[in-house]
Amino acid sequence: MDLNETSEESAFRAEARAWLEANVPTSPLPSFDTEEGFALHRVWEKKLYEGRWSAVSWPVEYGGRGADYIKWLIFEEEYYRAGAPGRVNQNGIFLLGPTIMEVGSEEQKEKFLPSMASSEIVWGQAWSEPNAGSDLAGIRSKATRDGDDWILNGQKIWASRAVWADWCFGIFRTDPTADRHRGLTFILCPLDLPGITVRPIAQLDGDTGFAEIFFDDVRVPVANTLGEENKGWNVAMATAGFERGVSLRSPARFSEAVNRLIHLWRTYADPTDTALSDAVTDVWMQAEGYRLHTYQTVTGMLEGRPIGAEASLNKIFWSEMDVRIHEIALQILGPEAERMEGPFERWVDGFLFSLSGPIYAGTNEIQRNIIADRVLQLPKGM
Amino acid sequence: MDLNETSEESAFRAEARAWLEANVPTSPLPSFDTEEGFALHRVWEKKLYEGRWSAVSWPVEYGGRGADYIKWLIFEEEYYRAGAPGRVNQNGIFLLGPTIMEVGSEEQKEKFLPSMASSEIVWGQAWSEPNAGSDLAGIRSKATRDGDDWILNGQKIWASRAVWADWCFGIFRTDPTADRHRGLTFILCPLDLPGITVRPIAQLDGDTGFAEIFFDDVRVPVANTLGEENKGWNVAMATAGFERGVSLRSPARFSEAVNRLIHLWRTYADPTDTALSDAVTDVWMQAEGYRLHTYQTVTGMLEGRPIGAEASLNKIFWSEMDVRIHEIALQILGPEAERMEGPFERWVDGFLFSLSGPIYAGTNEIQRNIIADRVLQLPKGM
Amino acid sequence: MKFSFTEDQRLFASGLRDLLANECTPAHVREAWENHTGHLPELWSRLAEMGVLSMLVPESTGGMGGTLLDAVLLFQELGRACVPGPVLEHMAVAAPALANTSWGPSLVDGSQIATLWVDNSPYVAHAQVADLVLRNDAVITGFSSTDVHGIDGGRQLFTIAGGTESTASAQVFGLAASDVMALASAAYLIGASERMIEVAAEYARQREQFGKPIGSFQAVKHLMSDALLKVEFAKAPTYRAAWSASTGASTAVRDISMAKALASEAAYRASRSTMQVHGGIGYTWEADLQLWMKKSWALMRAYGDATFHRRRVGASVLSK
Amino acid sequence: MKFSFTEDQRLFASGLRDLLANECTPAHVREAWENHTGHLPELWSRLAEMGVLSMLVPESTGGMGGTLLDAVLLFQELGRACVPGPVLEHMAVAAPALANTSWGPSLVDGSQIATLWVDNSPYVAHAQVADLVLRNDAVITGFSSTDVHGIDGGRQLFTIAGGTESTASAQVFGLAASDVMALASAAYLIGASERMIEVAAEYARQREQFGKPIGSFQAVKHLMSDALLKVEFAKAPTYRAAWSASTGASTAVRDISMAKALASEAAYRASRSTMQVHGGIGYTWEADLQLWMKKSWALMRAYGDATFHRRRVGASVLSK
Repeated sequence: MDLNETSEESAFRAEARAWLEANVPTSPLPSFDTEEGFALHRVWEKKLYEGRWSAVSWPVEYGGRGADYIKWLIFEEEYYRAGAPGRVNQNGIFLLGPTIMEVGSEEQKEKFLPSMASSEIVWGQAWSEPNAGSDLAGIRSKATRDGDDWILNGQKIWASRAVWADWCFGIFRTDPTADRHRGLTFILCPLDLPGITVRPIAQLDGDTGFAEIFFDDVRVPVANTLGEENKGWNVAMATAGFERGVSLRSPARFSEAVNRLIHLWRTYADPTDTALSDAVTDVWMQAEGYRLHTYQTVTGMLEGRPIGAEASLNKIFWSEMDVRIHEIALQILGPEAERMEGPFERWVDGFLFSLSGPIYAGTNEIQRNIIADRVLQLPKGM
Repeated sequence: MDLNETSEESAFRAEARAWLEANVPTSPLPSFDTEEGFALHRVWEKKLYEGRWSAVSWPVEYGGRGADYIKWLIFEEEYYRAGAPGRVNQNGIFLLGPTIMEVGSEEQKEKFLPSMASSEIVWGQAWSEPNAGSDLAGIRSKATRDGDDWILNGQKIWASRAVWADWCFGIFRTDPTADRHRGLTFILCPLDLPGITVRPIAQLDGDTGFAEIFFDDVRVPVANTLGEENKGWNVAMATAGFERGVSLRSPARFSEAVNRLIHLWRTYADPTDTALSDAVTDVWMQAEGYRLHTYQTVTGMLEGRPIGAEASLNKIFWSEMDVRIHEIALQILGPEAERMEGPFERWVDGFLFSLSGPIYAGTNEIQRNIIADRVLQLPKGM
Repeated sequence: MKFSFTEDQRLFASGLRDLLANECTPAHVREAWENHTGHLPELWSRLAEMGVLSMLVPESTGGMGGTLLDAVLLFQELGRACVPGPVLEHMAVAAPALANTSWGPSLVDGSQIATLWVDNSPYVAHAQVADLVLRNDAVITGFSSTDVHGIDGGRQLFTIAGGTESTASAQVFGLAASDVMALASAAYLIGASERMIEVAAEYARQREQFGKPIGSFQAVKHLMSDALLKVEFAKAPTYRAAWSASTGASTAVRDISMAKALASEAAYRASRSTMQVHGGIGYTWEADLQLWMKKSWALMRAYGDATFHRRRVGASVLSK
Repeated sequence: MKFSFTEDQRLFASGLRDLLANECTPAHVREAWENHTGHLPELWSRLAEMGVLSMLVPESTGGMGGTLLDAVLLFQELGRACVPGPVLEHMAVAAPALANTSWGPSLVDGSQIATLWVDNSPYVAHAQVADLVLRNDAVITGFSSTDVHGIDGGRQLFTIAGGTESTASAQVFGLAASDVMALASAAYLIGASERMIEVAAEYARQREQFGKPIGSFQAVKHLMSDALLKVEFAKAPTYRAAWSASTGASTAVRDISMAKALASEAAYRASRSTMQVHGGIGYTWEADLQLWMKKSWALMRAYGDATFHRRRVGASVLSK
């Protein structure tokens, strides 16, 4: 164990910090769930790409730096420290990209990865369906083979970024006779094809970060299949594992939020109120614990130990921590916590956003089942 | 609504207070889960009986005062206020007694109630079995008819007070062909009969408040059946409803514990530590809320509204409150919380005892299911 | 000692529930949100006609002459229906406090609308639709208001400026306006919580995953049972607070604080649990659940949050 | 940056686990409880032979020359097995602190037993079996001890009186004895928590109710998953604290406090959840679970409870 940075790591951190200080927009961009904000975030992603910072852990040939996970964590720390914009192409760069590298063909890598790294193509996610939320195996949208094409029909929901994105990825039922997890195929699909209708879903805060996507005889080449036909579940689960494991919420996000909370506490709270200072200390410890746990996981990955159900532990931990951080902030804010707009709007908006954490990417209830079944080896009971 | 006492209620309170002040032992009795303590508690019960305070809510003819539930609550408040001994015959007076009054024959009432009120007969409970804990329907102990007798065979566990008690009551399978809740019969049985072996179970604190009871061809008259043959489940559930509803844990118990906690806090805690004072205030509000909720329930019962799943709400509420009260006390006690004996032993012992609350009389998990199914009308899902 | 409501009290509440079931559906509440007034004039008239707005105004000045104990079940019904606009402020404080002034008659018949500015907040809820704002010591009229975008569309939030002030008192039944509002909000939050739980239970009965209604899963059952538990154990304290306030009990302020602390926490828990039961749908603008959730998040902080009220209870019961 | 243990560190820990699996079964622990010494002389000799007792003693004075980072997995293994007696006090503080004194050799080979009196507690754990008691500033020998009936039979509790004092320092690696013990206890509590969860999981796989193993019910699954979660997220902070302590990092005391706060709360949660999973059996003297539960309830308070340590972390991270 050596928790000091190597000189190489320190140099990497310094380089990232310098670049970010020089390039991060001085005032926050509008939400990427608006048309204007989406476009500005794409511009920012392009700038990141030009600096080779958009996908630091990717191989150099696809636009990355071949940084290991430790460096990825360092980059994330610097990124949040700099207050840089949200990552509009997160679905692509952190979720789909690694999956393509794992199971994609050489052609697919060539075609999709560089345009993803540069955010020329921004990706939306299309997994859930109205009757397949927590139970993804209940997928009904189907892809029917017609020569060299798939004909897609059905409906997806909770498709993040899909309102303004260029392409989406999702799983479709290709073998209607196979049950549940079998007979699904992972397919990539442009969002501007005939037969596609995207209906934005307004969230709690009124923004449209999600959409429904309706597929009505949408034709895409079979070459857009990722991984094996009828093995889409395994491909999706590989992605979901990575999503829930490390990259979905990097520790830096919460460390940064807790730092802002401590600043809020110092500015507005009664320092002698131990109930409140204990609460702030608790979330500081949680964010720090999450950071340390992630470094431990990532070292394990580098040493060849696969991440397993840790993904589920992480998901529960960060999502509940995120809610708690914002609850405390709102308590400190008092009457200001009732305003959607104003000087503290980021906290109120962050609170609303945090509430989606325990629900999406597999509800925390599902994650607890997974931990019980896989880690604790309790008997299945659904 | 009138939360002031009537003059009759005030007079009743004054009478109880005066009697208790004159009669409550000046130093605490030894635990009633020891032979000596059991005997001394029986003496105390006899004294209560002589003062007509052992079963205030029972009809006068059986040794009570015909007090309504409000008066019962008032009596309990005075009882705990006076620091009077634990009720060694609680299983009889609060659980079995009301059941006998509801479903027993006249002969049974004559035979069992006065001797119960006077604690000439102290009752143990014999419901659970090794394979029927939360799932009472899994009862395997059986009663086989032989002329005018039942022959009892099998094993009971978690029989409270059974180590020193005179009689016990329990349910036995009388129709082996009937499934689960059917074919059970409620039977009363002396504990000194041939074929009965009582094996004390040492609890966490080393005391033996529970026992296993082994029945080996034990012969009891069929006249000892309470309620209808093969309807023992309904009889037991009536008892369980009352137990969980109001009488198992009267509000006064917790109000008194919280008062002691506040005293502890005033004596030993840092009054500026809001985390701690908030915690103490919280349990004060809980005890007060439980008291008010009980007055509301009891008024409802007096006005003819039956108690239903409120029993389950109460059970969860008081058991979690009890744990919390003791957690806070132990936190205040610091190093003293590690001593089983000493000036603060009541708190440490009370902590251990509180941990049984969420488990016994139906685990809180089972109670949550009951609330979900009966109050919230959610679909069954076991 | 008797802890129950009279037949009359229950009947009035159930009459109000019937009215609101028709006149204040979620669609109506959304209408109030979407027209950016946070107010339903039609419903306001019905509430005036029924005597809800004047429940606490003495009969001698044209009101119903009710006590806070008579009103507490009404506050709860208003919460069940998520009634938008300054109804609590108007009925619980402004109308009775100003009954003997020249504003009295128009507040009793609802032809003028009052709101309050008695909290420590820099903001005034409902100012835009209000003809007058009652402060602890004054009535303000003719002010201008600026929308500061409150989270609850049924409780729009403003800063106000200008206007004319006239001396007045916001005391009701010898209680400070903020205490009366804490009691009214507590009861309203209980009604809102009950409704969130009902809505989520209904959803859990219908929604299937893994081939079963999600309400059949223990995780969902227990989430909802725990939410219900907190609401059920906030009720009796709230009714007791109403009784204490009605009878001038010396513990009235403590009892109100206990009610507001418990109801605020129960409502927050209910909002979290019912949203979790809803899953993704609960996170959308379309789901009606948001109406009650956002109301809860606003009212749990208004007129003193749980911490403020818990500390007041603590100051009362721990000292000596 | 590298957050993992070396092969050697892991091998030593797994060797200790193997030893304890045979020499410190629950039956052994009960033996120590029931003979009222809270100590297992046989096991003590094995731990001395293996080098556990002298792990932190410099090689120059006959020890293994390990760091707290080398020892942290051993503390955890000791907790898994619920090892009774003053092993933490002896190995983590007394042996290294007194290595250069005349007591050194007998502490290294375990022929004399040391315990500590460095807490704010009026009580001294393990005093009866100890040849010497190390205070912050002195070694006490020849004292008499009075049993005050500690809750944990493997950590018997005494007051001591009389005896002879000689000046000594209880510092280890520049850290106060209570801080070293906080770290050791944190790791021990993590091991104990892991074991409680394993024992309860095993029980939940076997025990049937309603015709199914209780581990198949979501309520049980979630209770246990939440307990595991707290333990898992206390581990990395505890290992980090050991690293900070070993490298003399300026944050060492803060990091130790964070570890002790998190491990204490994780152990308490684990004790509550696993007892609930056990049902009535968990409330008995017969169930082995009580060995770890009572150890947890004792150690979670010893050497600073969660509140004490949280406040120390707070003082460090909130100030400025």
